[in-house]
Parts: sequence; C-alpha cells; structure tokens
Amino acid sequence: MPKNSASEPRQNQRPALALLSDEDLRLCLRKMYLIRKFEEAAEASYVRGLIHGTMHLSIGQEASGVGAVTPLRPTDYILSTHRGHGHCIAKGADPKLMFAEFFGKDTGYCRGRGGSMHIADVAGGNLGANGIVGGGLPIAVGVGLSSKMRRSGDVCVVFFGDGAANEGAFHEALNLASIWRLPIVFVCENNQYGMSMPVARAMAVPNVADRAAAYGMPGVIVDGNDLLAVFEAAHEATERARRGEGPTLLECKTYRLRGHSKSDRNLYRTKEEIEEWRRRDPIVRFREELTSLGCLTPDASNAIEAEAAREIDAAVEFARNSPQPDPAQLEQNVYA
Amino acid sequence: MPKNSASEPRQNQRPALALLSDEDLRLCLRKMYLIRKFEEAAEASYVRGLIHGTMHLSIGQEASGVGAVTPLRPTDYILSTHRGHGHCIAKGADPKLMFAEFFGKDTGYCRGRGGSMHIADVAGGNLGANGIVGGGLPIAVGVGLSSKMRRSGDVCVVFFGDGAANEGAFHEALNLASIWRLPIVFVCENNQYGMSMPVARAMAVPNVADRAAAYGMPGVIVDGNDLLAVFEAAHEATERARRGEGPTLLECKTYRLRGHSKSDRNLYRTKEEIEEWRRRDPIVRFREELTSLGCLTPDASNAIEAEAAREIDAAVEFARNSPQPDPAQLEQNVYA
Amino acid sequence: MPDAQTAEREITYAEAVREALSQAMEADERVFLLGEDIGVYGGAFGVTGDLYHRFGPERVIDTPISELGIAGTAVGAAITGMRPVLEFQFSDFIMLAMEQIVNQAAKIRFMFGGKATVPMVVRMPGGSGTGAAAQHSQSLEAWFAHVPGLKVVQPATPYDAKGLLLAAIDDPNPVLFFEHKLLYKTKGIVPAAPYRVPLGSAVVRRLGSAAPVVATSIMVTRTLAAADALAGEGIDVEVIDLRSLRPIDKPTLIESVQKTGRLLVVYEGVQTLGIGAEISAIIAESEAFDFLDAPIRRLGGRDTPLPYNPILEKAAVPQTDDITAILRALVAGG
Amino acid sequence: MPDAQTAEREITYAEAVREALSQAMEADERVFLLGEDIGVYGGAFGVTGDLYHRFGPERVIDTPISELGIAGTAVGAAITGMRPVLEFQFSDFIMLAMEQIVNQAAKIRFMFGGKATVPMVVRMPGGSGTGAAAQHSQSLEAWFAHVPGLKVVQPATPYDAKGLLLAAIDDPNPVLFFEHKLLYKTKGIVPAAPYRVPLGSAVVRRLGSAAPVVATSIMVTRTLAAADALAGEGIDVEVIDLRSLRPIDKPTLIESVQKTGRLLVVYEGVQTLGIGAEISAIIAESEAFDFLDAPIRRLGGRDTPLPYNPILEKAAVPQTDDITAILRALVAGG
Ligand SMILES: Cc1ncc(C[n+]2csc(CCOP(=O)(O)OP(=O)(O)O)c2C)c(N)n1
Ligand SMILES: Cc1ncc(C[n+]2csc(CCOP(=O)(O)OP(=O)(O)O)c2C)c(N)n1
Ligand SMILES: [Mg+2]
Ligand SMILES: [Mg+2]
Repeated sequence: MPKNSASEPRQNQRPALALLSDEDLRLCLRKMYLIRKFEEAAEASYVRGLIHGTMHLSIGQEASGVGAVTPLRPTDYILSTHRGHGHCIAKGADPKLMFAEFFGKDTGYCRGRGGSMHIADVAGGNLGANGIVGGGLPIAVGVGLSSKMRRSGDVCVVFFGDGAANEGAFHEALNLASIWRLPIVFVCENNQYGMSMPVARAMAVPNVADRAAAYGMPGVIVDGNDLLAVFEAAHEATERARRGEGPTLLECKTYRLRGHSKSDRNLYRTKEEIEEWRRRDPIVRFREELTSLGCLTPDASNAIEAEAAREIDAAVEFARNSPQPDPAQLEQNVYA
Repeated sequence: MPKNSASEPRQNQRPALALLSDEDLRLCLRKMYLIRKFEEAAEASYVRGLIHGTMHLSIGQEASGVGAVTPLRPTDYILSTHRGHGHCIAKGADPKLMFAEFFGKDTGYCRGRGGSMHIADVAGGNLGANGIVGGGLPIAVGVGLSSKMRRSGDVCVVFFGDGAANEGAFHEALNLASIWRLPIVFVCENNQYGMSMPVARAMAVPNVADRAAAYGMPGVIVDGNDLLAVFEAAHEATERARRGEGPTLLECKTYRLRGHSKSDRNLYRTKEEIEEWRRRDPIVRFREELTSLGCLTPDASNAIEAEAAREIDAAVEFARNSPQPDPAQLEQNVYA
Repeated sequence: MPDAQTAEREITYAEAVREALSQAMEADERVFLLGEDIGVYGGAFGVTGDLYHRFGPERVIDTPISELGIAGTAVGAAITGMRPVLEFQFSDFIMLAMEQIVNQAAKIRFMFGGKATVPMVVRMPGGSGTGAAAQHSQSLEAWFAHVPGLKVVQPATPYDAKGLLLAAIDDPNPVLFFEHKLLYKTKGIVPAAPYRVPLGSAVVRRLGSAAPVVATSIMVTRTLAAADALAGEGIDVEVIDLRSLRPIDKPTLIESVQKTGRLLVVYEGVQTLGIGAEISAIIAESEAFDFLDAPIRRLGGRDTPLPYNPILEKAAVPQTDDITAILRALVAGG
Repeated sequence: MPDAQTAEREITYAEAVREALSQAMEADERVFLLGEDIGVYGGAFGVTGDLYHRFGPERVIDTPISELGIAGTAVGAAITGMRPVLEFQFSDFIMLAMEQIVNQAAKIRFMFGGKATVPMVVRMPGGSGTGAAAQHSQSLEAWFAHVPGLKVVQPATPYDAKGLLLAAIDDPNPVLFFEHKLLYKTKGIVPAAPYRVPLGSAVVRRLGSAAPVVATSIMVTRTLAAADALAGEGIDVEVIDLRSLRPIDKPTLIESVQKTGRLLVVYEGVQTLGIGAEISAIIAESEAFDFLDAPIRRLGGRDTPLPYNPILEKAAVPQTDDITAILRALVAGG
C-alpha cells in the first residue's frame, strides 16, 4: 500500500507521510472508525442480549492495530489476541462476517464455532485471535519459518499484550525468531494492565521493549495512540523483516478505555486515569492531525465516520438475520 | 563459613581470600576432588555394569558448583539439575548415600527411587536434581518466596545450564523472583553446549547474563573454572539476596569435559576444543593457586586428593553392599 | 438462635470456596493464595472477593501471567513448609503448567524416597456453558486422575466446595480442585464453622432402586433433575456424586451397581477416556460384573472442542433431557 | 533378486522411523524436521541419524531447548502450508507444550470453522525400562486420546513404525506418534518402498480362540511372548495390537470379544484412566457386552511414578510373566 506522497512539507513534519497517500490516510481513519463502531455495537448488542459470552474491547487502542498492520501486504500474516477485533478489521476483514461470528452464526468467519476470542480470517491473512495469553507468539515463529522456507517474502505481525510478555511463550518465541532471523514483527500493545495487574508490578523493567536486548533484536517504543508513529515504526520493522534481517520487538504504549472484559469493575485504576487517557483518544488525534495537515476536511472525516457507522449497522443486521449453525453438524471440522 | 583471613597480601591478590580461611580453602579443594572422584567412580561403575540408566557428568565444572555453594549456610537451599552430583556434594551431601542412590539401593538418598537425575538431600538443603531442563527454576521462586514469608533469612541457589536459559521457565522464574525481590541466586553453568547445541546457535546474545537486564536484576559473568572468582561473585549475590535486595543472575563460563551423557559421540565439537579446556582444569588450577599462595603444600593437596579417593571408594563399597529396595514397597511414598 | 459458628446459611458455591480459603488462612499462617487477579480484582470469577483486603497482599498474591512459573512457585513453597493455594483463572490454562504439576509436584515425594511433601492445592474452574469457547470451557480432570501422586476433586455443591477445599488444604499431597463456572452462583446450605469432607469419598445423593447414575460436578445437578422427572414415571434412579476422581471410592460404586444391575456415568469431559471410562472399567473388572444385566452406559461430552455458539455448546455436553432419555432407555431394556 | 524398492529387509524400529522420515522428505518438500539435537547429534536416541547430512540444516532443524516454542513453530508452519515433523527427546517433555498441542493444534481447525488445517506430526519416545526414572519414562498417550482434534498412534513393530509414520505425515490433522525406547533396537521385516498403515486400524497379531488381549506398543511383544508360553498349555490366545488410540478401531475389538467372551487389555501407561479404561468401557457399552462371560481385565502400569531402581522399575509395568499369569486365570475362570 505505501506509496510516495507528493506533498513535501507534510512529510517533513511526519516522516510516515512520505509513505502514505491521502487515500491511505483516509483508509486508516476509516478502519479506526470501523473498529470503534464495531466494538460499540458489540457492547450494545451484548446489553441487548444478542451476544453471549464475554468480550475484550480495544476501544482506545485503535491506532496500534491499524498502524502496525498498515505496512502489510495482503499476503502477509497477522496473529492476534483475545483483544483482537481491531487487528482483524485492520487486516481487511469484513465486519459482516465478524459480527456474524460474534453472534455465533453459521455465516461468521468461523461458522459460529469460534466467537469473539477466535475470529480468524485465514484467507485474508489473519491467522486468528487467541484465547490463550501469549498463545500466538510461538505460532508466529512457525509462520515466519514457513514464510522463510517457502521464500514467499511474507511477513508475520504478531500482537500480544504487556501481560503476555511475562509468559514463557514470549521468551521462547522471541529467542527462536531471533536466532533464525525470521520475518516477524512482535507488536506489544502495552495498555498498562494485564487485566488488573499494572505493568510496573508485573515486571521489573519499565518497558517491554527493554527485553528485546535479551534476544539481540531491536526494541522500539512508540506512542501507541499516534497512528503515524506506530505506522512508521512498523513499516521499518516490516521492511527489515522482509529484507531477511530478522524480527523486531515493537512496543506501542496505549490504554484500554473499557474494562478488561465484561466482569471488570475497574477496581484497580482511577477514573482520573481513564479520563486522562480518554483525552488522548487515538481517533480524535489522528483526525485532527489529518485536518491540520490539510489531508482531510472536517466534513470528509464526518463522512468517513458516518459511513463506518452505517457499515457496522449493516453488519449487525446481517449477523442478526443469519442462520444459526445446525447442531447436527456439531462434529464437523473436528478433523480435516 | 566465611571468616576473615589473617594473611593481608594474599587477599589483595584475590579478594575472595579475605573471606575464606585456609580451612575453608582446603574444604573447597576437598569437595572438588570428591566430585571428580565421585564421577570417575560412577563412570567406572557404569562400565562395570554396576549402574544402569544414564548419567550426566560435570567433570571440568567442579569450580562452579563448589564456588557457588560455598557462601551458603547449612539451612540455605539449593536446587540442582540433571548434571547435579557436584552441587550435591558441594552442599555437603554424603557420597555414600549418593552412591547408594546411584546404585538404586534402599540406603540411597531417595531409597533408590530417584537415581542420578533425582538425587535430593532435603535435610541438607538440596531440594533435588531435576530431570527436566529448567525444571528447578520456577521451584526456586517458591523456595525464595517461602523463605521470605517465613522470614527465615535463607537464600536459595538454583543451578541451570546455558540450554535451560532458552526455556520459558527461565523467563517466568527470573521475572517473578525479581518483582518479588526474592532471596535467590540464579547460577547458570554455561558449559558452552546444551547437549549438541552450541550457545551461539541457541541464542542471539553472547552471554546468558545479558538477559538479566530484561528482569532488572544484576547479571554477573565469571570464569567458571576459577573457584575463587565464582565464590566471590556468589558471595556477593548471596549477601545481596540475604539483605532483601533481590536476586542475581550469575553466569559461570565453564566446560564439560565428558560427553553430554552416555549416548554422546562428541560429533558436535572438536578434540582440540576439549583439549584446550582440559588445560584449564579447575581443580588443577585451584590447587596450583593455593600452592603458589602458600596456603597448601603439594603434599597436603596430595593427601586431600587421596583422602577423597578413599572416601569415594568406601562410598562405592557401601553402595554395592547395600540392599535392594523391596518390590512390595513399590507404591510407598506415592502419597504422604 | 444458633450462634455464628454452628449456623447453617444458604450461601453460593463461590462464597463457600471463599469461606474455606478464609478459614484455612485464619487457622494456619502457612496457607496463602497465589494467582492472577485474585487480589484487588477479586478473581476472574470473583471467588477470592475481598480476601485481599482481609489478609493483605502478602497472603493473597497477585501474580503476573506466568502459569508455569506460579505453579513452580507453589511447588517450591510447599516443599519448604508453606501451604500454597493456587488459582488458575480457567482450568484450560493448566496446560501451561503441566510440567510443574505432573513432572514435579506429583512425583517429588516418590522420587525423593518420601523425604519431602508437596502440600499444595490448585483451584480452577472448568466446564462449558458460558459461551467462552474451545480454550476456556474444557473439563480436563480425567488427565489428572491418570496421574499417581495427585489427588483430584470436583465439588458439585456449596457444602462440598467448602468441605473438600478445607480437606484439600489439610492434605499433605498436591490436590487439584476443579470448580465449575456454572455452579459458582448456585446456592446451598453450608455450616459456618469449618468442616472437612474427606477426599476419596463418593456420596449417594439420591437413593433409588433403579440404575445408579454416577455423575460429577454440574452433571450431578442435571442428573438429579432428570431423576426427579423420572420419578414421576415411576422410575426411581439412584444418583451418586463421585466428588473425588483420584482416589475413587470404589466400594460405594460397586455396592450400588450390585443393587441395581445397571450403571450410567454422566460427565462433562470428553466421553472418550473421560472419567466414565474408568468407572465403567472399575465395574466391569469388579465383583459387580456378575450383577450387571445391561451394558454400562456412558454419557460424556461429545467428541469435539467446545463451540462458541450457545446451541452447539449445549449440544456438546449432556443436558438434563439427554440424561432423562438415556436413563429411560437403560431402565427399560439396556 | 528383488530390486531395492520391492525388497523386504530386516531393519530396526529406529531405522524404520528414519526411513519413513527420509522418504517423506524426498517425496514432499513441505516436510521438514524440527527438534532438539536431531541434527549432527542424530537425535537423543539416534533416530534421525544421518538425515541432517542428507537433507541439510534447513530441513533438519536443530532447536534450542524450548518445547513450547517449537510446538508452536510446528503449528504455525503447518497452518501456512508446511508439514512439520517435530521430535521431543522424551515424551515426558510434551508437558511443556500441552498448550500448543491441545489448546491450539487440536482445536484450530474446529475453532476456525474448518478454514485451516494443522498437518503436523509429533514424534516422541515413551515408556520405561531404561532406568531413566520418573521424569523420563512415562506413557502419556491416554491423555491425548482424550482430546478431539488429535490423532494418536503407537507402533509396536518396525513395519508399523514406518507405515504409520508415513500415514501420519500424509494426514491433514495433528498426529501424536508415540515410539517406545525399548523397541528402537528391535528388528523386523520392512519393505523398502514407501507404504502406509492406515491410522485408526487395529491389527490381529495372533488369531486364537481364547480371550483376546488388546495390547499397545511394547506390550504387544510381551503379550505375544505370553501367548506363546500359553500355547504350550493348550491355551490359544488372540492378540490384537491396537496401534491407534485415537481413533480406536472399535469393530475389530468388538468382533474379537464376541468370539471369545473375554477380554484383557495390556498397556504400560498407568492403569487408572489409561487406554485400557477406554477399551473396557467401549466393550461394556457395545453389542459385545452380551457375549462377555467374565469380567473385563486390565493390566496396566502400577499406580506410581516410575522408579529408578531396575527391580522396582520392572515391577511397575506389566512383564511377560504378569501377562501369562493373568491370562491363565482369565481363561480358567474369570
Ligand atoms: C494463559 C492465559 N492466562 C490467563 C488468561 C486470562 N486472561 C485473559 S486476558 C488477560 C490479561 C492479558 O493481559 P495483556 O497481555 O496485557 O493483554 P490485554 O488484555 O491488556 O490486552 C488474562 C489474565 C488467559 N486467557 N490465558
Ligand atoms: C524439558 C527438557 N527438554 C529436554 C531435555 C533433554 N536434555 C537433557 S539435558 C539437555 C541439555 C541441557 O543443556 P544445558 O541446560 O546447557 O545443561 P548441560 O547439560 O549443558 O549441563 C537436554 C536437551 C530435558 N531433560 N528436559
Ligand atoms: Mg495489557
Ligand atoms: Mg550446557
């Protein structure tokens, strides 16, 4: 997707803009809105009893998902987490099929078998959300290895949280990826908490990226609420990976504005803290930046937002009207 | 054990000597000889068909085991590895009961149930060798936590190899120990290989100790074939742990002169490399240092060596003459 | 009016677990809790609740997300004199800790010739029914019932949740304590004072003359509902709550089969090699064999990962109607 | 003189495994090997041998000691078009990788609604008899036979080692391939050309009129020895090699029990909830139930971790004499 921009001055302000056309930028904004509306609609559907189970919303984290995936080609891969709606939409998934999955319908990406925590869009290169914290990290090593063995040139972006960085899987995966110089970008979405556990109590170093040194790989820290900053770092890491120079650990500092999941009573953080981060809303910020750079008029942004809302409404409708899976097919697809 | 030495000049040469009396030094030499003779006798017993199973010899690594354990008090703990005879003897175990265990006899430390890979001297503070690479690391966290909760002041030294440093268990254990500031010394015996895998192919950083930074703990590298160097670093780490300042990662660079185990055909390393390290034999080196410092006459060292040999011979005899366990008691001690 | 100690109140299963934890911690300062988000958050299912505020962060220890590490922490603490009670947020996550639980905790005492004990408890919720899908809904207890050195219990009632947990904490061996998500909010009579339900004992929940059903965990509730339905048809089913999967209370099972000549085992775990396989085999090799006059039936989970969709999810594990139907057939003919 | 391809030679079980690996790699460039010390070292038990020199370090990949990581590596490679064959040095170490194997590999296809396949094989030696003690001697196959989405095989002969491994590598599902340490050096006739033994099929190794014995892995050898001994006493035992633990070949078992009216299951894993529990339950709920005229017997591993001492170690798992004795009793009366 990246292509050279014609506008000299703005890329001086933000180097990322050298790589992103106005069209690209609008698409990023559109995706962020799609994610936000998707999750707000998911919340509303839950309240209305249309969705069961639990859900993990990434509201407030849209920039890291979209920014990290934007440098990717369609054939590149991502591996996602329990908080994965954003990654999925960023990689180009169809919200209709995502909502259908969320509603447990046969038309969903996983035919209603997976639900929110397991949405996968394999054809689109999203190898799945994961219910296991850190579960995608070792899988990414295999995806990277396979890409290298098949000489496909494809890169794998694997998302994980700050909490996941304390799992053994993190350590083994980063080490393997590094010694084999695999085309992987490890994207840590550090949203300050693993459920109720603040990062500072879960580890004795200030940044997850500080751990990159233990694997001899670059560790990069960016403001995860700044889409262009995330994009720029991810672009560099992706290019590096594609050149065969190995993996990068990219840490996006961000924040989840909602609770961890439906059971969260927010006892471990203050309203003020949440408010403080709400003021750094990545969508508002990006939108304002685009406006001030002259890439987008307020009207155009409003139109993007409204269109995203319509698409999500249609997706919910599609999901509601889709058929339930047939219980007679329960044991289908246990085996190939 | 450490006490002030009267001899000013020698502690200027080696600061460790400020803490070790002549008696202490002789005990260190004695333990190193006991280990060497123990393992040579184990080899011989194996060849003679007296021992079955496999064994992992630490010949060439005696300084790291003895050096790391010497700063400990009797109530302090160690956790050991599959290559654990040295640690066990260093912590004060009785070679008779160790050999009996090796011979699978009812008089052994584990009544013949554990064998070489599971020798434990719980009363002496050795909480066991371990058949699982890295298996002791998470256990050490619990030992350290328990020590802290019980306010016993006891320190836990946990040994592991360079290969173990790539297990997830390493990562989780070091992180937990660090955030909880536990009284633990993580002693990595880097003998250059995990079975056939050279360190440089198994990780992308030159030293295991480089990983300490990922946990906000000190990482210290010493010449693992230099007993005094190991002792000094271990002493500092132990004191730090006892003061409640948290864990240390101590890496001892050493070499195993024997194959990994009985199945090893040494295809992954050269004779020259082995020869090169043989010249750095930690026992010879320590003994010569003691002689040159005037702590020990050659005759006295010879006597220590001979006495160790006799003790080991007696241990083998004890083991040979000990009774086999009674198969009727097979299911004993499955439960308490 | 009974005083606070002898009072029997209706409390939930989750409250019963919490009460056991709290009484064990009050009685023995070696007991402490370890787990992810068990502190201020009060546990993913709210089970530890206010214990953090009552006992402080030194005894209710919030851990990073490091299942293998914290399992090892429990092992190390247990062998050096403490009595850790570990919580996994979902029993599915124990897979990350199998090494410490099965290779270490279960074997240390044996491998060391009896020179150490490993008194630790691992609490965790299993089971489906909350739409949590394949990685958060499994019933894995049968794996651990296969492992010498472990004990395994599955309380089905608030009363047993408290009594078995206190017994598990007392026990000098590693005990795996499988709670059930759907049971957390169910209520039952629970004495306020501490009491123990012995590990290894099944209990007859309903006496009857027809085919006994051996059930575990939430399947006890569903089986009792099925038995009530069948009572109206004049079928009088005996219901046994297995409670303890290792060791298994063989005499209670054998006796009941000898009385009725039939057997159905109902459990949520995958049918193949689930606990029903063992119960069936125990009966088929026992003196009760000669009393059998119909095939031994098992009704376990279907041969599939747990699906997200609620209709499929229900279809994947035994429901009351399934139990009723199979029992009717079993009593009728075989 | 037969040409090289049609030749049948006597080779060892380890060689048969190696030959399957090598033929699969020659035939399909997606197949590659992954494991600790499988390269220059040739594998902890020498199974991969010279494959590293023949196929190079890109297809015979030596890994660091990171069981969870390499299991995930296999999963990721499998879902993106490769066909990884992973070796664990001892099956005991799979405990570190349960998460990837059971939560991921076994469920991905189902969770994704059939949109992905996970064609991977995990090879590993199980079993006792080498004095390797409690953490290197377990027989854990029953755990995996409990997991929908996995296939599980246990070859007992060199012929099956090769044929089942080639079939496992072809299979689009994750297959756990349990080798046995004590079988590695046993020899048998193995055709040189590639061939497949279908997963899910048991085989009758010895036809007989008396109690069939269903045995697995090395217990097949011991049972055949016991059967030979009993033949001298006029007892003609039928011996079935189960070969595949998931799926299980129920028709073959049922048919054999219907013929003889009795059943013994012999296996090395812990008896409780080992594969014998499932076989017993399958028969007890099947149409063969009515043919049974004696209790179904199981002879599995004793209820203990594996001890180091060789006398105890032998006592902990079934030996030929144990099988002979129990069969004699079973045929005599029940
Ligand atoms: C192995 C495992 N342990 C625990 C959980 C329960 N859990 C789900 S999300 C979560 C917090 C994860 O924190 P982080 O990695 O920072 O991601 P975030 O939720 O903040 O996006 C926990 C503990 C799980 N799903 N898997
Ligand atoms: C979890 C696990 N994986 C693999 C093995 C097999 N194994 C035993 S020792 C060893 C090498 C260990 O290397 P290192 O940690 O460096 O210790 P060293 O043998 O060099 O002392 C291996 C691979 C094991 N015992 N446990
Ligand atoms: Mg987080
Ligand atoms: Mg090593």
